[in-house]
Amino acid sequence: MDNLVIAGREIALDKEGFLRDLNDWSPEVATALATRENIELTRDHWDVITLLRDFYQEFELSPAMRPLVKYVGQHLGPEKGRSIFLMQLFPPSPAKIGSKIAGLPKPTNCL
Amino acid sequence: MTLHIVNQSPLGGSALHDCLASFVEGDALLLIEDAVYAATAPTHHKLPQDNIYALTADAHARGVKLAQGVKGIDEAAWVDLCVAHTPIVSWFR
Amino acid sequence: MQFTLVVYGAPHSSEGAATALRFAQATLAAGHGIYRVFFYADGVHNGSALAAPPQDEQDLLGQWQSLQQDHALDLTVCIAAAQRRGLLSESEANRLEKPSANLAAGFSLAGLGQLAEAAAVSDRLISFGG
Amino acid sequence: MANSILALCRHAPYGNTLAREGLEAILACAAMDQIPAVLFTGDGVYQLLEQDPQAINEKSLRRNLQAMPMFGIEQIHVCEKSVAARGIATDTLQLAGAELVLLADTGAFIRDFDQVLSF
Repeated sequence: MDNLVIAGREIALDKEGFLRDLNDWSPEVATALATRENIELTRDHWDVITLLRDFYQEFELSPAMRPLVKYVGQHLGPEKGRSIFLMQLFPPSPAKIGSKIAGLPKPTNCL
Repeated sequence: MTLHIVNQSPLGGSALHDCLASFVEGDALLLIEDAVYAATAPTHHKLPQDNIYALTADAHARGVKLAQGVKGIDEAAWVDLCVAHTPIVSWFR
Repeated sequence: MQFTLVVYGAPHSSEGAATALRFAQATLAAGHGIYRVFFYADGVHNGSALAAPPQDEQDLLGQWQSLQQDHALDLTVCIAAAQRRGLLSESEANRLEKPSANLAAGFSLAGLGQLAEAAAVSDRLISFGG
Repeated sequence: MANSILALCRHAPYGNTLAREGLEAILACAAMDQIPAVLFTGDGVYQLLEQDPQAINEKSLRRNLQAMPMFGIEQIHVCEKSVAARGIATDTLQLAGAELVLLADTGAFIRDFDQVLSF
């Protein structure tokens, strides 16, 4: 897979477009990763990306769909704590695509 | 009624101890693998009085003679025990 | 009655894998069904195609495979536990950019959801410790 | 009706992988809407103590455990005797967001379930 080039620096991606080194993540990197998924990041996207990173900080886990929905609901209100909201932001698989853009570890294909 | 299955030697770890702490009258206990060593001296290891089984193949393999009160069974009888009990709890390591 | 077996022991390392195999054979001989055998933790090594035990020792892999063929057994290896320990199918090796695959024929990789589902629907679940 | 499932956790964290892989299985069940009851007994109660495994290059299992309420597991059962036998003060066992229920009789608790997953 092609690497990203951000401000003249090359950022390595794996075959599926996940960061090889999670320390490479920055908001600019997130924007570039989103573009590769044909997603233009809005305020709502950024709110969820921030929560994804908070979730990882708090629990040291990349969230599956169910806990992500609950976590978003707790922090952004019940209107947004719904699968459909996340599905619209990060189709077709919000936990996976969201984790990729937020620079979290690649899910183990398990949850 | 629960079927408890232990596979660790009685003093080799806490499996048997932990199991007995959750054993209720009417439950069954099956000793397999290294746990069959407990079947040589059931009272010494404070095994319950009733419904104590040991896998004969595992006991034979180790030269263990089952003391009175411990019933030796084969794999087919083990399957029957599983059919007759729920849940089945394994205590290992 | 439908049984699910969960295997935690690596073959030729702890006895649990061999005990599970004997139990599986007895279960089928008694006319019961096996809904799934789920290999977890070190048990994932049971699915390695590369095991080569000496000829005068039992061939656990071969026995699982012939049981699988005779009874169309569902032999599922937990994908997350397998990845950690280096047990990969062709497609996983490709996806994870690893040099080779070693998942034996007759076994399949799947997520822990398969354990949850088997626990929810089978009549009996029995674990074989490693 | 789907079976009721109990996850029995009786291994300490870090020494072997069962504690972590057990938790992964518990979370997977919950993610599939098969929410299991969870019982910590034996050395498993050590999973609930404060941990700082950075120096051994491990992720914190206790942090992972705290995700259980997010997966819909809001009650955690703990064997009272196991806690006492290890000289642990019960008030040091806390898991944010979850209610800890101390059990005096684990045997009576266990026999109400259809299936038990042991970790």
